Amino acid sequence: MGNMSVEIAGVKLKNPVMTASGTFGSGAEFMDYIDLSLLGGLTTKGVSDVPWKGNPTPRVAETASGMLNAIGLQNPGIDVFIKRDLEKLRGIDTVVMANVCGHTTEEYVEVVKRLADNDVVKLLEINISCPNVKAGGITFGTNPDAAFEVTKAIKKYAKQPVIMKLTPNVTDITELAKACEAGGADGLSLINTLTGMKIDIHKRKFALANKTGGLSGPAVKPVAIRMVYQVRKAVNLPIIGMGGIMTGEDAVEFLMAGATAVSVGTANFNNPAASVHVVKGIEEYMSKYGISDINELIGCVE
Amino acid sequence: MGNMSVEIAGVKLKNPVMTASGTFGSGAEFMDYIDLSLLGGLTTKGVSDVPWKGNPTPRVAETASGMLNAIGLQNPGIDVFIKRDLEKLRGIDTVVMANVCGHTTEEYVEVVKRLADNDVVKLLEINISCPNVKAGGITFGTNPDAAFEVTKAIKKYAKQPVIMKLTPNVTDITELAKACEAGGADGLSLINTLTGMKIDIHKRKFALANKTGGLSGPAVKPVAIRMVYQVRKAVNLPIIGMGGIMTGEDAVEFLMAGATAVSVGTANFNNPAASVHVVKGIEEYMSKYGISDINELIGCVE
Amino acid sequence: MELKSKIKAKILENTKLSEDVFSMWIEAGSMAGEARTGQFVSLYVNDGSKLLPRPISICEIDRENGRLRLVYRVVGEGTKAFSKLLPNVDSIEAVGSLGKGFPVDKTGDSVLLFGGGIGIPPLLEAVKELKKNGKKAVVVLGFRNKDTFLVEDFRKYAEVIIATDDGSLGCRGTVIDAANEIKAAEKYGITDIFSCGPMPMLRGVKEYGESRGLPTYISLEERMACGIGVCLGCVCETKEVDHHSNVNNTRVCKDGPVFLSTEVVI
Amino acid sequence: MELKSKIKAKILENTKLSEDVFSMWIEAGSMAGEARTGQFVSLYVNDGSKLLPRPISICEIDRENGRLRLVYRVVGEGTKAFSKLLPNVDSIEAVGSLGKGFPVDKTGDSVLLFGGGIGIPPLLEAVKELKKNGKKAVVVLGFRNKDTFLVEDFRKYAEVIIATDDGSLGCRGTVIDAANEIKAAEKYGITDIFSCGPMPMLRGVKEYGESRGLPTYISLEERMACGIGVCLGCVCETKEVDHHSNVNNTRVCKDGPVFLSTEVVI
Ligand SMILES: Cc1cc2nc3c(=O)[nH]c(=O)nc-3n(C[C@H](O)[C@H](O)[C@H](O)COP(=O)(O)OP(=O)(O)OC[C@H]3O[C@@H](n4cnc5c(N)ncnc54)[C@H](O)[C@@H]3O)c2cc1C
Ligand SMILES: Cc1cc2nc3c(=O)[nH]c(=O)nc-3n(C[C@H](O)[C@H](O)[C@H](O)COP(=O)(O)OP(=O)(O)OC[C@H]3O[C@@H](n4cnc5c(N)ncnc54)[C@H](O)[C@@H]3O)c2cc1C
Ligand SMILES: Cc1cc2nc3c(=O)[nH]c(=O)nc-3n(C[C@H](O)[C@H](O)[C@H](O)COP(=O)(O)O)c2cc1C
Ligand SMILES: Cc1cc2nc3c(=O)[nH]c(=O)nc-3n(C[C@H](O)[C@H](O)[C@H](O)COP(=O)(O)O)c2cc1C
Ligand code: FES
Ligand code: FES
Repeated sequence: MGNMSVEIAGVKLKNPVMTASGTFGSGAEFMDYIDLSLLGGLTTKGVSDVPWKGNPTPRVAETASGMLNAIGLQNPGIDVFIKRDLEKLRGIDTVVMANVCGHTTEEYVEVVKRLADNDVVKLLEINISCPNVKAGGITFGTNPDAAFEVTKAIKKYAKQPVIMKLTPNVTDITELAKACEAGGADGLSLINTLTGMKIDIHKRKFALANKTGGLSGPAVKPVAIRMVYQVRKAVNLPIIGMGGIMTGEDAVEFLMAGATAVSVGTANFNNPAASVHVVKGIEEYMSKYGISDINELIGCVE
Repeated sequence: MGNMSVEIAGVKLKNPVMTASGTFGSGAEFMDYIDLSLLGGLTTKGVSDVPWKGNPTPRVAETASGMLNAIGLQNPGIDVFIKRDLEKLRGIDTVVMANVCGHTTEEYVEVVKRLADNDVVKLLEINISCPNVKAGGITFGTNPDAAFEVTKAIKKYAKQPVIMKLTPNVTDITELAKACEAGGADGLSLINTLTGMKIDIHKRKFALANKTGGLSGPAVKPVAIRMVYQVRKAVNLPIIGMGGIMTGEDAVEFLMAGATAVSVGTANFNNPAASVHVVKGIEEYMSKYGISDINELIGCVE
Repeated sequence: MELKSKIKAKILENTKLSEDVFSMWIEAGSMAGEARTGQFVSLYVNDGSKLLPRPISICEIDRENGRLRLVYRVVGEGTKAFSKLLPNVDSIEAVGSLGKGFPVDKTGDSVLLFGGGIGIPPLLEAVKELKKNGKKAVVVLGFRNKDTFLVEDFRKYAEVIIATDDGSLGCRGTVIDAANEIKAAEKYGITDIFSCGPMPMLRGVKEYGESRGLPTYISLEERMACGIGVCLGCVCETKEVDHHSNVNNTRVCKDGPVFLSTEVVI
Repeated sequence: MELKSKIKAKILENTKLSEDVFSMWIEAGSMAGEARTGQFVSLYVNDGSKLLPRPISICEIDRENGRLRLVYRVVGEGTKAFSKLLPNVDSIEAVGSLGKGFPVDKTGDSVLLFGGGIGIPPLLEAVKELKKNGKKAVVVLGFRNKDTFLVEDFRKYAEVIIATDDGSLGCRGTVIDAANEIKAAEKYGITDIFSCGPMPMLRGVKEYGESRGLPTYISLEERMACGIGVCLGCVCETKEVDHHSNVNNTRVCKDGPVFLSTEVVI
C-alpha cells in the first residue's frame, strides 16, 4: 500500500482524514463505533473559556443533501474540557486538534493559553467563522483586519500550530486567507458552514429556533472545493479541507483541489463509521490507480 | 379556489410562479411540454447586445441535489432575440421577463434601450451576478457602488420595471440590495448561482472546462431562503425568489420568507413540466389550509 | 470490545395498523439482543438527499430471534418511504439501540403508563417486561379518535383504559382526564409512572405524577442530527447542571429519551 | 396538440449482456410510437440527490407494443442504480424521445455503419429500418475485447464485421482498420455512413467518409442538463453560424445527437 501520511504545519498525520469540529463530540463518544487510531486526526467540539449553553431548540434541520445547525457552540468550558475530555483521548494514537471559540480576542487567547501546555492537543483550530454566535465570532471571520489581529494575538501565546478556520460567507475568501497568513497562521481549515434558513410551511415557523443556521453536507461540497482551490492559489499554507465529504472519493477531490488533509463532518451523522470508511475509500483509490504516495495527489489538478 | 395573483412592480401575475433565466430557453421551447399560459410568468435566457458564444464544454455537471453550470451566457444577441424569440411569445397569456446581460454599463444600456419599446416584454431582469463571465458582470454584483451606478444608468432608459438580479457570493447581500434600491430598482431577483467547482478524480480534470461554475438546485435553497428573508427586512422592493424550487411547498417557503413571486430553474431539467407542478402544488397548499389570498402568505413568517 | 455499527436490516413485515400508522419488524441481529425498553433506533432513508436519521422507538423486542418491532406514523417523506418497503425484498439501514430507556427493573409493584398518539408504541415492550418482572401495569392510551392501534397488543399484558379527543371511543378527553375519572393512581396503588407522547400530555403527566409524589418517567422527543450524543442538537433543559454538558442542558438521544420528570424543564 | 411529458415506464426486462452492459426493455406507450432511430431518451435516477437526466440512445423500437429497448453501460451511480431495477416490479422515469436521429429514409442503397463500444446500441434500430426500407447495411463494430454484446442481434439484419482492441475477436485494431482491410466502402458500393462511438473513432470515421465524398452521419455525446434544448449545456462547435443559437455552436440534444460530419467541428 502506498504512503498515506501527510504533514500539517510540522505535525504528521498517519493519513489525511480528520473529523470536523462539532460533529465528533469530544472524540471519546466515537469509541463505541470506530477505532480512533485509524484516523489521521480528530477535531474536538469548539471550546470556550467558560461553559456556553448554546441556542434554544430546535437546533438542527434536514435539507436536501445537507443539514442546518444552530447549536450555538454549547460546550462545557475549558476546565472540564481539559480535565475530563482531553484525558479520555490521552494515549490514543491519532492527532488531536482542539477547536477554539470565543466572543472576543481575549476569550480566544484565554483558551489558547490554557491549552498551551497540554500535551494531548497537537493542533489548534481557531473558529473565527461560526455563524451562530451573535457577538464577535462572525465579524472576525468576515473582516480581514480583524482576522489578522486575532491570528496575531493567538500566535503570541499558542504553543501548538495554529489553524485558522474560515467561513465561506464572504465575497472573497482569499482576502481572509491572506490576512490569516500575514497574522502568522500555520494552516487554514475551510469551509465552515454557509448561513442558511428553513421555514416549516405547515407550522409557519422557522425550522430552527435561531432562525438561521449553518448549512453543511454534500450540498455545499462544490462551494468548498472551489474555495480550497482559490485559497491554495492565494497562500502558502497547508489547508484542511471540508464540506460534504461522505466517501473516499470526496476526500480525494479535496486533496486534488489542494487540501493537505480533510475533515469529515455531517457524514458522521449519516453513519458513525463514516470517517473510517473515508480512509478505506482513499486506500482503494490509491491502489486502483497505483498511487505510491498520497502527497502526489495534493493539488494535482491545476 | 383562493386568489393566486400577485403584483411585481405594478405588473400583475396570475400566479407567483415564473421560470428562471437560462433554464427555460427563450420560452417557446417549452410549448411541447406545458401550456405556458398556466404560469405567472417566464424569464428568457440572458441576452446581450451582440451574440455571445459562451464557454467551451463540458458546461454542466451534476452535484448532490444540485448542478454546476458554466454556459457563459451563450445567446443569439438582441437582434435575433427581438425578431425571432420574442415574436414566438407574442399573444401568450403570461408575463414575459427579459433577462439582460452585459460586460459594461454601456452594453446593458444598449440592450435595455432596444427592449424599451417591445410590448412583449413586461419586466426586465438585469443579471449583474453571473459568475461565468470574466469581465464586468460579476464586479457589478459584488460591489454596491457599481450596482448602484448600473441600476441608475439602466433606469434612465428602461420603459419596463427593472428587476436587479443579485448574486449570493457576497458577505452581505443586503448592501447590494440597498444599493440597487437607491439606484431606482423596481424589484430584486435572488439568488443567482453560488460559485462552485467539481473535479473528476478519475480523469484528474475539472468537471467543467471553465473550472468554476454556478451551483443551483435544492442544495442551495437554504441559502436562498436566508437571503430572501434578509433582503426583505432590508429594503422595500418586491422580491422574486429562486434557488432550488422543485415543488409547490418549496415555493410557499419562499413566499413565507418574503418573496412576492418565485422562479423555477434547475427543476425544469428534472422535469420539463416542473413549473406547472409548482403552480398546482401551491394551489393544493392553499386549499388544504383554506387560504383565500396568496398574498397572506408573503412574508408571513417573521 | 465489539464495535457498534450501522446495519442493513431486512424488513420482515411492514403492515398498516391504522390510517397512517405502520408496524414493521426488522431483522436486527445482535442489536435486538442488546435493546432495552424505551430505547430507539436511528433509521435511514434510502435516498442520497436525506442524510439524517429518523429516530423511531422500539415497540417490541424479540431477543431470541434477533428481531425488533418498530411502529411509526407517516408524517413526512422519510416515514412515507419506510411505509413502501417490501418485506423480504427490501432492507433498511439502522443504528442502535440508542439512548436510555424505561427503568423496568427499578420500579415498585404497580406502574401506570400514559401513552399518547405515536408515543404509544414504546410502552408495549415496557408492559411486557413489567409483567415478566411480576409487576402490575395499567395503561392509559390517548388517541385522536376511534382509529386506534396496538390496543389488542396491550390488552395481553395490562389493563387498558382509552381516551379519545373526540370521544368516539373510551373516555372523551385527555389521558389525564381518563385517569382522573377512575382515580387510577389510587385505585391501583400505583408506585411509578411511565409516559410517552406529545409535550402537552407530558406536562400533564408530570404534574399528575409529581403532585402524587410518584417517580414519573417521561420519554422526550427532540430534533436530532446524530442520535449518538455528539452534535448537541437534541438537548432539553435541565434543573441542575448536566453531568456531561456542564450546562443546564442534557442530550435527549444519549442521556434520554427517558428522564425522571423532576430532572428536566419541559 | 398533445403535450409531451415525463412518464413512469415499467421495466419489462433488465438483463446483463456483458461484464458491464445491460439491456432494458421499458413500457413507453406513445413515446415508442413516436420514437425515431438514433434518438435518445432521458432517464432519471430514483434518488432525490440526482436531478439530471441520463441520456440513453434508443436501441430498438417496438412501436406496436409501445416498448423501447435501451442498452447501457454501468459507468457511474446512475447507471448502477438502473442495473438494479427489477422487471415487473420497478419503474423508471423517462422523457423522450429526444433529438434528431439517423436519416434512414434519405440514404442511398448501401449504408456502412461504424459503432464503437457503448455507441453500438443505437445502430441496431438503424440497420433494422434500413433493411425494412430495402437497403443494404454493413456494420463494423468495435469492442475492447471478445466480451461483446448485441452482435447476434445485428447479424439478423446486416453483414457484421468485428474489430477488437486486443485482437481477441475479429480484426485487431479500430473499426477503420477493419473497414480498410476489406476495402468496405468500395466492396459494398457504400452510399452513406452512419456512426456512433467515442470521439477518436468519430474523427476517424469523419475522415474515412469525407475523403470518399460520402454523406457521413455521426452521433455525438456531450454532458447534458436539460436534454430538451433549453440550457445550452450540450453544445458542439459548428462550421457555420447555427440557425438556432446564432453563433457557431449547436445543441447536441435538440439539433443532434446525429449530425452530418461536415457541419460540426470535432
Ligand atoms: C426519541 C424519539 C423516538 C421516536 N419514536 C417514534 C416512533 O416510535 N414512531 C414514530 O412514528 N415516530 C417516532 N418519533 C418521531 C419520528 O422520528 C419522526 O416522525 C420522523 O423522524 C419523521 O421523519 P419524516 O422523514 O417522515 O418527516 P420529515 O418531516 O420529512 O423529516 C425531516 C427531518 O425532521 C426530523 N423529524 C421530523 N419530525 C420529527 C419528530 N417528531 N421528532 C424528531 N425528529 C423529527 C426527521 O428525523 C428528519 O431529519 C420519535 C422521535 C424521537 C426523537
Ligand atoms: C445522446 C447520448 C446518448 C447516449 N446513449 C447511451 C447509451 O445508449 N448507452 C449508454 O450506456 N450510455 C449512453 N450515453 C452515455 C450516458 O448518458 C452516460 O454514461 C450516463 O449518463 C452516465 O450516468 P451515471 O449516473 O452512471 O454516471 P455519473 O458519472 O455518475 O453521472 C454524473 C452525471 O454526468 C452525466 N454523464 C456521465 N457520463 C456521461 C456521458 N458519457 N455523456 C453524457 N453525460 C454523462 C450523467 O448524465 C450525470 O448527469 C449517451 C450519452 C449521450 C449524450
Ligand atoms: C452540528 C454541527 C456543529 C458544528 N460545530 C462546529 C464547531 O463547534 N466549531 C467549528 O469550527 N465548526 C463547527 N461545525 C462546522 C463543521 O466543523 C464543518 O466545518 C462543516 O460542517 C462542513 O463540513 P461537513 O459538510 O462535512 O459537515 C459544526 C457543524 C455541524 C454540522
Ligand atoms: C444552466 C443555467 C443557466 C443559467 N443562465 C442564467 C442566465 O442566463 N441569466 C441569469 O440571470 N441567471 C441564469 N441562471 C441562474 C438561474 O436563473 C437561477 O438564478 C439559479 O439557477 C437558481 O435557481 P434554481 O436553483 O431553481 O436553478 C442559470 C442557471 C442555470 C442552471
Ligand atoms: S442528536 Fe446529536 S447529540 Fe442528540
Ligand atoms: S442539454 Fe440543455 S440544451 Fe442540450
